[in-house]
Amino acid sequence: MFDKILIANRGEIALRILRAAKELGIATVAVHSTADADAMHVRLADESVCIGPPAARDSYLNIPALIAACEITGADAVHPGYGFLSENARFAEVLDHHNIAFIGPKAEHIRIMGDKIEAKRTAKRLGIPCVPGSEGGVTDEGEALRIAKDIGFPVIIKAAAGGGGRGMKVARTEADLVHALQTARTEAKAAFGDDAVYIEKYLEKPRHIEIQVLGDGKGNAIHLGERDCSLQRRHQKVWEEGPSPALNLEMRERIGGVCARAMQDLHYSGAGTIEFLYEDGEFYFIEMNTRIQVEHPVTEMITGIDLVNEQIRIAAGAPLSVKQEDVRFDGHAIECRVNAEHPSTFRPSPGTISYFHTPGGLGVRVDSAAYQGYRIPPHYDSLVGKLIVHGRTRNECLMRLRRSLDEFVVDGVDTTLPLFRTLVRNPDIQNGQYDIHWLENFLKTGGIADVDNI
Amino acid sequence: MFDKILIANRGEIALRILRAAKELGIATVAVHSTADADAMHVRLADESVCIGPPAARDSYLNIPALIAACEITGADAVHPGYGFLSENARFAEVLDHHNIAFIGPKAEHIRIMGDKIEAKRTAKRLGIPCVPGSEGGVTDEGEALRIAKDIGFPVIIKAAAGGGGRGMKVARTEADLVHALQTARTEAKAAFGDDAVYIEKYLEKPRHIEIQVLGDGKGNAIHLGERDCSLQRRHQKVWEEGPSPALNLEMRERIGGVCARAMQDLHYSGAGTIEFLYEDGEFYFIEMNTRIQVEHPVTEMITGIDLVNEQIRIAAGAPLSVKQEDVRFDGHAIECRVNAEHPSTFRPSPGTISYFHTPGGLGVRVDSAAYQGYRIPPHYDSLVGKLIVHGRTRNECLMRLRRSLDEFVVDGVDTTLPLFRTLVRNPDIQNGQYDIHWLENFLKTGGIADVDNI
Amino acid sequence: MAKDTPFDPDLVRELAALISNTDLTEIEVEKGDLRIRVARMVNAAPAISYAPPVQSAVIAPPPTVAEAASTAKAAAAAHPGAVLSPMVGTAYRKPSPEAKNFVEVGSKVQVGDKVLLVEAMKTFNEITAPRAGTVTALYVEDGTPVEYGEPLFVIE
Amino acid sequence: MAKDTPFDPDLVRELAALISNTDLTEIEVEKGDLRIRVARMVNAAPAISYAPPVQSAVIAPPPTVAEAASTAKAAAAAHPGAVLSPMVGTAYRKPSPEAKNFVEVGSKVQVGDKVLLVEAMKTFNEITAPRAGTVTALYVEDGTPVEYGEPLFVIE
Repeated sequence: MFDKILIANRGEIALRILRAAKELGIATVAVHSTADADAMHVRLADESVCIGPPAARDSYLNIPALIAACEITGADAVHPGYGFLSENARFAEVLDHHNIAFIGPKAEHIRIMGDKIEAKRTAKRLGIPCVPGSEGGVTDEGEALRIAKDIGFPVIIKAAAGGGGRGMKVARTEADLVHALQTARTEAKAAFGDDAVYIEKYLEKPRHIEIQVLGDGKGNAIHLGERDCSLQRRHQKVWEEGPSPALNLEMRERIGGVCARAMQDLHYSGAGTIEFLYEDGEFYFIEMNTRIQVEHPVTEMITGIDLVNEQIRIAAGAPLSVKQEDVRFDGHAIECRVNAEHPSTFRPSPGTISYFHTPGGLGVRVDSAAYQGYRIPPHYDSLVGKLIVHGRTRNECLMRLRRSLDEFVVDGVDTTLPLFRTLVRNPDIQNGQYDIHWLENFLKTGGIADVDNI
Repeated sequence: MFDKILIANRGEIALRILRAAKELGIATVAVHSTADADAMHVRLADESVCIGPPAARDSYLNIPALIAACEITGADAVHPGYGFLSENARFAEVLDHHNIAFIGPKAEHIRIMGDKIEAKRTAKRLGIPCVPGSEGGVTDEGEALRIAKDIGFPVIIKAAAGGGGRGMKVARTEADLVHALQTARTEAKAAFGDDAVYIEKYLEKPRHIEIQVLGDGKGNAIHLGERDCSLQRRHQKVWEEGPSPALNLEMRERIGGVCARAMQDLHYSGAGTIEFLYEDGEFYFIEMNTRIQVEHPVTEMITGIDLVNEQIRIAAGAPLSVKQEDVRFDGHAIECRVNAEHPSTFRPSPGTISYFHTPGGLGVRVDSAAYQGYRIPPHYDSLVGKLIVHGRTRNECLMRLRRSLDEFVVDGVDTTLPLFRTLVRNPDIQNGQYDIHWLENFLKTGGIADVDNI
Repeated sequence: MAKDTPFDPDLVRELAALISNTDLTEIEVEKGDLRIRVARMVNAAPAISYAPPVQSAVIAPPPTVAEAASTAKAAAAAHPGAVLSPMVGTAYRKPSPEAKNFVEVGSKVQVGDKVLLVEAMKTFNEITAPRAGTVTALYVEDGTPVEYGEPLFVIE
Repeated sequence: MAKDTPFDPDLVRELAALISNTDLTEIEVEKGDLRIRVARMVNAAPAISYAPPVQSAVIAPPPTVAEAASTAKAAAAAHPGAVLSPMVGTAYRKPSPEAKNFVEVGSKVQVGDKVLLVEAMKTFNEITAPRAGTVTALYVEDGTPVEYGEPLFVIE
């Protein structure tokens, strides 16, 4: 096992990693920018090193500074958290070059999954379902119709040369298709000088469902079920839960099995997440994240497996602590990302937390690096903390979440707590009936306009 | 289900009950003395009623005030918590007379278990193992020897008329017995004018192990395993854990089965705890508590069952939510009772909490009614909060407890946190090798003398 | 001021007045070989004060059972002539539904005169005048709930 | 205002207004032989001050990598002549183990003179004198770790 882990991150995930390391009896080094000298994980770490000024490129993204910090503290492993250098293959290679373990997958896998085209090609090869469509550009009407029938309507027609929405048309019927194809090709020709188009399955109301995987890098890999992260605003996840209200046991086992086998084939090492769009019982690969995710506690709460602990153990060469058949899904968990933002305008609200009181009791977990008197610096993301609640059923979980949200006090800055107090009382949310457009529509139609009364 | 529950208690258990009620969608009434107007559960309740001055006999023990509070608020049920009126059979009867539900067992069962002699007689009748001994007073040497052999050495000889230690002698061998018997009888004669003595099995290094039970009052009852509460100071539990490091699965099922069957026979209703001394593989009944206990979260953490939720549902006439065969024990949990007391002198330290920061993260639960700025009144017990930690194994639990204790900050008053920081690092505790005398001996031999450096 | 004084105290006083009347914490003036700097520490006073959770809308105190006239009552509790309820229960202003009220605002009372009844568990507890005087305020209606320590009436 | 007053109070007031309406904390004006400097502490205001967890023995800041002379260094960081490390790394006082130190306490230096090297990822970064003067303090030994922003030496 490692002797000393350097935590190459900040905020709640730095504290999360520190906790996992402490529970394994491993010494910790906190690195921080000058803006984060007062951070909770800095106070709790065995050692700390200031690595640069507030700007992330000069501190948390500064590879030479991080390597130097490892060298002067004697750290033998680095946990990159999420964001920053967590999916930077070169960082993993540089660490390897310095004989420091990178707590994450092989550089090769980071690189593959970081490249959109290569990632999709790899997913297909591994048997992970992707959005069906034409292999290349289509100009012939007959071929287009054959492909569309093959895929099933509706389909979307996109300029092969294009991007940015121009030349994109949705066709819901065969009749639609002919017209849409003509329009799309004309627009594509005008815009890009090339009238070849792609035809792809069009998803109208998909959910975002992702599968958590763990691999030991030696061909053993398991899945830990799914998280439903459909509630998003501007592609930022806001509320995540597991199991998904949309999946049943059989579907979970089917897609989970596909993902686990793919990771076995890949000899994937560490924690990863395979993200899908999901509609009408089918999954469509979006991307794979080769790191721990913000919403990982949802999976921890329903499986009892400590994912960061697993990451560390795997990076140190240990086998997976559980076999697929030992993974049990118990109850339901929801995570709310509490941001220092106005709950309806989402304007960031950095500043000093003048009062901080977290909820407690059965089934309630708070992952937060904030404390009373903590000044949220304006340089980084606005995550104040994550409230994760577990219940034996989804309904128990929702009721517990409601009472926990009412106990949570963060004064001095605006937070998104009122948004969650609204969401937990919303019938669509209570019924689990939402897709990736739901939250944007809800906000657009004034769902939380009267926020000052919440 | 009830519409409105009045919480006839204060402190963390009042908040615990409030949380359970909220999660069931039931309105809450907080009652409080003038000293508790600022209590957290008072702030969070739907309604609050001041019922009297600080002295408990005039407020929390004042039955007419509580009944009046129910009547003016329209509460249809009362949860008594622990302590105060929780084991007062008359209170249960008065509530019944006023058509208000008492969330607890039948008055009859409270009364039986509140009477030491009647409780032991009932336990025996129900097949619960008691400390073996002579049925009545013994004066004859031959009979004494026969009984002692039957029980097995060592035995203790107690004056039948006595109490307070006088006339008590321990005999470890047959030879001992004759001498001990003579001395005990002489002392008993001198002290009480009666030389009859009882002979009982003597337990040298027992553990305190208690079984949690739940009954629906209609003949269905289950057990939820044990808690080991051997770490005590002046008969006050300090650290509780489950499962006990001393029991294996077979022993748990045996004693648990005995208790569950006894509660079935009794038609016991609600939550209860059957307390035992345990030594050399045998259990010896001490008493039964007919209420929720301070340490109930230990059981909640390893079974996932919300005991206060069950209490409320049972009192409303619902069946038990789980069958015995569905009860699973998962991992290990430890509870530390954080008191506002000096960690080595145990001098109470009421006052204002000037800084309060609770630990978070995976497997960490805090049940506390304290908050920053809260003034701990001098009138009641000194419990600031309970830290309950869960891990997949006892070792993971201990490591997590260690890191949580290091994150827990309570400034402004003395607390017993440093005691727990010492205990969690002690080899005997780590090995689970302790009995009911361990903590007193540890403290007597200066185990936490150097507390200011912790 | 004597010629040989190295500085002009009036000048410093003027600067002090300036610094007080603005929100500056420091003024430095230099002219020729003269240099004066005045400063003020404004955050010297507060030790540590704590914001209780009551600040937050979420954990505001709940309504008490007798919410209606609560602010008036809160003030009344501090009134030297206020009589507070010795128990929680239901207040009555008359011995039976048909009877007339014991007192009205403006009634003169002697020590020991009945003013109210407070009922708890079917026991009617007499609330009597602790001193002679005039009832100048009555805070409870017939049949309304009262908490322990709640002001019932004022005798002046 | 009298002719012989060394400064114009209206000017100070104007500067005070300026400083209030901007988010500046300091304004300094120099014209001819007149120099006026006004300053304002913006965090002076808050009535509520918070006790950071650092109060507690448990969550005290951890030792930094260069713990040894930490208190002396903390003071040094505020020294106007202090030169702070522009990066985290290992400090060296000489170009090679056999060479002699670039400077010693007492050495006179010119702008641009090498004083130290800080190594990170096998790259040796020269730390040069930003001004001419005398090296009056050196806070690092050869081969010791330094953090970003840590004082390295003082030139006076």
